Amino acid sequence: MDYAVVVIIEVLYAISVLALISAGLAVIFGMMRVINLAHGEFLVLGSYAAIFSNRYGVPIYLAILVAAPLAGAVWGFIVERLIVRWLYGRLINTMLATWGLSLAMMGAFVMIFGNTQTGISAPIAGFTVGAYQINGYNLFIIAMAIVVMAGLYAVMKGTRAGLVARAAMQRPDMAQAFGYNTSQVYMWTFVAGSALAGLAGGILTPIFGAIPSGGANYIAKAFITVITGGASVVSGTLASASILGLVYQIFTFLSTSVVGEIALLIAAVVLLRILPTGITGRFLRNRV
Amino acid sequence: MKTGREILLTAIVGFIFMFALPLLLSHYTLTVLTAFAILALSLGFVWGYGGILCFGQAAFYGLGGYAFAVAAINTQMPWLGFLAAILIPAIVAALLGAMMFYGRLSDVYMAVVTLVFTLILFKFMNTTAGEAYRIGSARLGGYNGIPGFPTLTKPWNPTDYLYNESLYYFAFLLLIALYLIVRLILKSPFGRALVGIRENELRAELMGYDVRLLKTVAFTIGGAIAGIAGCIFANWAEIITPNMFSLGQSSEIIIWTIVGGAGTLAGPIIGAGVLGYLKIALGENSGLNNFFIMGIVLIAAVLFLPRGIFPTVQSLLSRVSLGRPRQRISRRRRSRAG
Amino acid sequence: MKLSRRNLLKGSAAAGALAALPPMAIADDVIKVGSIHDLSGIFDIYGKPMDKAVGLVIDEINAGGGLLGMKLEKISYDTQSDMALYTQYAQQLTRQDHVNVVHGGILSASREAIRPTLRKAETLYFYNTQYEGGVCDRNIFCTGVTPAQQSEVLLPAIINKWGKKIYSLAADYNYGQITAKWVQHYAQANGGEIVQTDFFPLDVADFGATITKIQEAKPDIVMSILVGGAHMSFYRQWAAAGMNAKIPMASTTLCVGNEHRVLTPAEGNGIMVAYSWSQERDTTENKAFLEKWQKAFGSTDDLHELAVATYSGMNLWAEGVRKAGSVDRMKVIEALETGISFEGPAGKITIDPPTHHAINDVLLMQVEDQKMKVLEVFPQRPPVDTQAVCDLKKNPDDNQQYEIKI
Amino acid sequence: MPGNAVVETQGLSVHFGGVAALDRVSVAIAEKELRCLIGPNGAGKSTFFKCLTGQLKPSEGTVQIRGEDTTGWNPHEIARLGVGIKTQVPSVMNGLTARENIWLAAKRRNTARQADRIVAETLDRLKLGEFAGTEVVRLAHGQRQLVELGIVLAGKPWLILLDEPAAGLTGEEVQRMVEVIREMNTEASLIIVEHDMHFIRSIAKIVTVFHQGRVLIEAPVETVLADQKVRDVYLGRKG
Repeated sequence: MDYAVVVIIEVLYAISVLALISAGLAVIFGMMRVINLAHGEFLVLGSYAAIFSNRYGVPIYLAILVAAPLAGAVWGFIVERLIVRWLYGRLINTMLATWGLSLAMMGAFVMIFGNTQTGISAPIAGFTVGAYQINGYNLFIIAMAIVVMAGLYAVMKGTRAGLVARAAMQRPDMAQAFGYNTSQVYMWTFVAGSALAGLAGGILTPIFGAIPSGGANYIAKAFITVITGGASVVSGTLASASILGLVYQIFTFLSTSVVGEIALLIAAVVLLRILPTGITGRFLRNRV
Repeated sequence: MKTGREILLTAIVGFIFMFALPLLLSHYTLTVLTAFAILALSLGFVWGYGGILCFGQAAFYGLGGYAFAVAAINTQMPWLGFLAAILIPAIVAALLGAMMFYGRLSDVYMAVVTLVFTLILFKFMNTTAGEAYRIGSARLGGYNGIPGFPTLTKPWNPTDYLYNESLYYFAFLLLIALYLIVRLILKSPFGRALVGIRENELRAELMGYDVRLLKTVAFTIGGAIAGIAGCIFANWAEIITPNMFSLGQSSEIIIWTIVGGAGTLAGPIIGAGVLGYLKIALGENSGLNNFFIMGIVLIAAVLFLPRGIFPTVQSLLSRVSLGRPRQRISRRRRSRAG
Repeated sequence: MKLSRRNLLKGSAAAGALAALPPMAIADDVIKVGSIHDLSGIFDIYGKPMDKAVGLVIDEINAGGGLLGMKLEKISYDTQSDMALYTQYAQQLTRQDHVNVVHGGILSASREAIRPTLRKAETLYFYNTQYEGGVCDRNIFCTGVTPAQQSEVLLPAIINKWGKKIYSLAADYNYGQITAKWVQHYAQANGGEIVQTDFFPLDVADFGATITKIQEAKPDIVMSILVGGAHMSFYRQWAAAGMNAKIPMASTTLCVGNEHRVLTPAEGNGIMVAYSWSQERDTTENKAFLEKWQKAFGSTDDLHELAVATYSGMNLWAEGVRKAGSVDRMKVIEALETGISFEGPAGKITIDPPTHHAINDVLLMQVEDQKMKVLEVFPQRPPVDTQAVCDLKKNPDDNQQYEIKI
Repeated sequence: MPGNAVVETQGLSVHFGGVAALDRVSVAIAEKELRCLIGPNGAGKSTFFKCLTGQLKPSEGTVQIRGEDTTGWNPHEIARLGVGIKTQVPSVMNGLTARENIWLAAKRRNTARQADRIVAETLDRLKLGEFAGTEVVRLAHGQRQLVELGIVLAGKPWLILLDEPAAGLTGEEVQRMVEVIREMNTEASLIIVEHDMHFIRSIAKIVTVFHQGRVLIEAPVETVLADQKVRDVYLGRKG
């Protein structure tokens, strides 16, 4: 029984991690049809921001929840202005340019921080479920995933900014006619997605630490989750994160984490073969 | 007749390069650059002419290397390994291609599937350190890869290994041959139909071309060529590791191709040679990080030279020389793909 | 001729890479030492101090008038953590630079990539890294500590201290696989039991499920043979779950890349390890060495086991050259095969003639406040693992890496 | 009539989500007939067209072409029966020259030498000779329409499906198009989807009018144009 509880928590945790690392990418892809292949490095950037602001005296929760997304947002702004905005509407070219950005950022991390793993300790103590110890921070991650997803839903559905963004993405001409500057909308959407990436990086720091090459692991999973989910930001990400996270964690428990990861990848390919436009391309259409 | 002349001309230019390059660089360095060039040629064909952006060309490259090593160890006949290095990647490419093209996956989804496929191979190969992972008498070796397999020999003398100079000339002759084969393919009705598909898939279908089949065939050819590159690399390095399947390797192939110029055949080859050499040269003095430089190169190429170096230089030259503009199928799709 | 060719080469390299020209070598009145390490990429925390150690010994020897009256020159290449570049640069070192000896290689894969090349080119090779053992080749000397040397010391200590049931976590590659076997061997020899061994590829960073599985197995001890940056997450996640207070841990790999400095005291304290060197070992040689390093590079924070092994390896080679009175490869090998020793920061280190491996002091240590506190010194431990399979006196032409059957 | 039909549909329906874009349409077209499909936007005529070409798979019902059940076939399989298709937005291979475009179409069923001859004929027939070596992307809209027509002709089809061939053409170009279509009709059956009433008046014989996914009326062109229902749904909205 205790074991079942522990496994359920671990499954929820795996789903939450997938949802968190994918959220920023999903916003940018779902709204703008841009795939940011440097997304993984944006997360690592968030991690470094959290670690170093914490080292210089910022309280840990502020470092994770404020400094990290801020770093993501500022960097996202710079990247959008310098690179991405020249490439809108050219999906493949943006992918290539951001892939270059990913390599460059990774190289820059190495030059600045060196090739070591740095990290911060989890601010929450472990707790006991029956005979088992559980990482208390896992629950924080689950909670944050819920907050981020609910927040995204609320912003997209309930606020004017969300409405304008959705309108501008679907009918740029229309939004322009109503007096909204679509270039601005695109920019802020990209910044928002980048901030989410930074936030995810910050939140995950106590678990994974920060390492220059860490982005590759994030982007592969985020990319796969988002594409499998399809174009709907919240429901797509949630649906695919749930399926893939479940598959991953079940196989990890049954065998090893490698089998888990390979099972996740195979599940994604099978899903794409059945549903070539992602889960929300077929079901849950017209959802946010 | 015109084709005949072009073949002759290409071969002559190829031979000039083959004999001129060793004056600049060691045979040893040139061999690996030639392997890279063949690899770039494969993506140049698949992407530049077939319009298939494969993020996982490294998968076939790695499969070629592993197929060679495993077959060579088991049979002790390296030339059977060479054959395996062509066939196995081709078969795998055919299966993967059929799955994608008959499933009608669009651009992005294809990118995901090829990327995931490479990742699976990479992750799997990295877990094969245990003794249980062996094919015949060949241990897969996991992260450390497979060292010490028999390498190619001169066919007329099985104890005389192709090594250093002889390996270089063999590799370069292969490059010339493969370049010519791809040229001929592109001149054939199949090749023209392929370019037609790249330009407008629907139109090609409405003309009666079986787009799914043609793309699968093109993808298979690309896989076979990448496999040959992997085999040359294995013979050069005398060790193969799962790194051949890595994301870094995949990205390098794309960078070579885009910087050199997708939509040409010479462009990717030149891109691979120049950037491959840059990487080796950078190791001789560690100042800037290599990834950093490659990344900047890629961003700059996408932003400022979307057609690649080779086509840009080519059009500049033809403008300057007042010659008749070469009849070249320009690659416009890339800039508006999406 | 050779000179102009080399000039041209370097010139074009420089043009391509905007590099400065390296100092020109003038043939024959210098001894050239090749250094081939990962100075960038994911293994650079290991490679950079190793390369520095090569340079430090060269400076010391040159300051003392050189070797056999000749100056030493260092020719260094950065392999960028890319195995293919090892073969490339090994070729350059032998064919183009004509070095007299090569020190370097970190991962076993990198060593296996260059070992055949150097053997074919008849260039002496020193591999100064802790590794899984078993290499048997007269052209190579391995000065690093091997798993049997560590396990032989570590396992009895932890079994006596903490209990019999051990859960092993190992990096999923050659080193991890073989070390796991040695751990099992010495666990059984000392009355212990391995309840489970899990292998993790080097990029795995999520150990949540594993931590649950470990609790399920209820071991007395967790044995970590984890390697590299991603695996560092394990120690953090272990501590975050509060497990470090419940089940003690030992490791054959933690600290090699100074990981104990990256972990907080709370995360690292109490972990038992065994190596041939510690910053905290209190000997005059060690103190003098630390001072020299401090003076040369400004900080000893980056120093680690492998850099010290490289320092010892360079000195052993220099001893061999002095004894042989020549840099000729066979003469130096024969001189080293007399069982040369070097007294240095890691205590006494002696070449074991039949295996070309090192007889090392092994230190039993415990991580304490980001330091490696020495509990006990086990002097002059022979490389028993390699000794079991390799005898170059009997088979001087042997040339392979044995997988040691236990 | 079904006996000599080249195209016959039975109860053809297409649903998008809950909406029926095409609702149980049964139409038959005879050998050498020139049939026009008209109707306001969203009437279902383009959906119907795409079911014939294989671009859409019908939810229900069947399509037969010369007695062969082609329901659910892929476009290239339908094209291979000898069906020439021109889509609504000019679908040409932009990066290739006009000659290359037409050559690819001709080569599908012929040897290279025959293909070269067919290309020459087609270029001549459409008076495209002077643009033959130009990349299609550089041609004017009307010329691109002609290139696409050339692609269709080069396949020597016995059934031709045209989706809005006159869209965006100048008066003079429309006239040329009408001539070409009449000429084509001597060898092949034609199905034409069109908006342009003048164009329809000048070529049509029998017209099928679509409205809300169904066939409203099917009659000779004069009857249709005089029909009050048609005026209501079509002309009323069109204005």
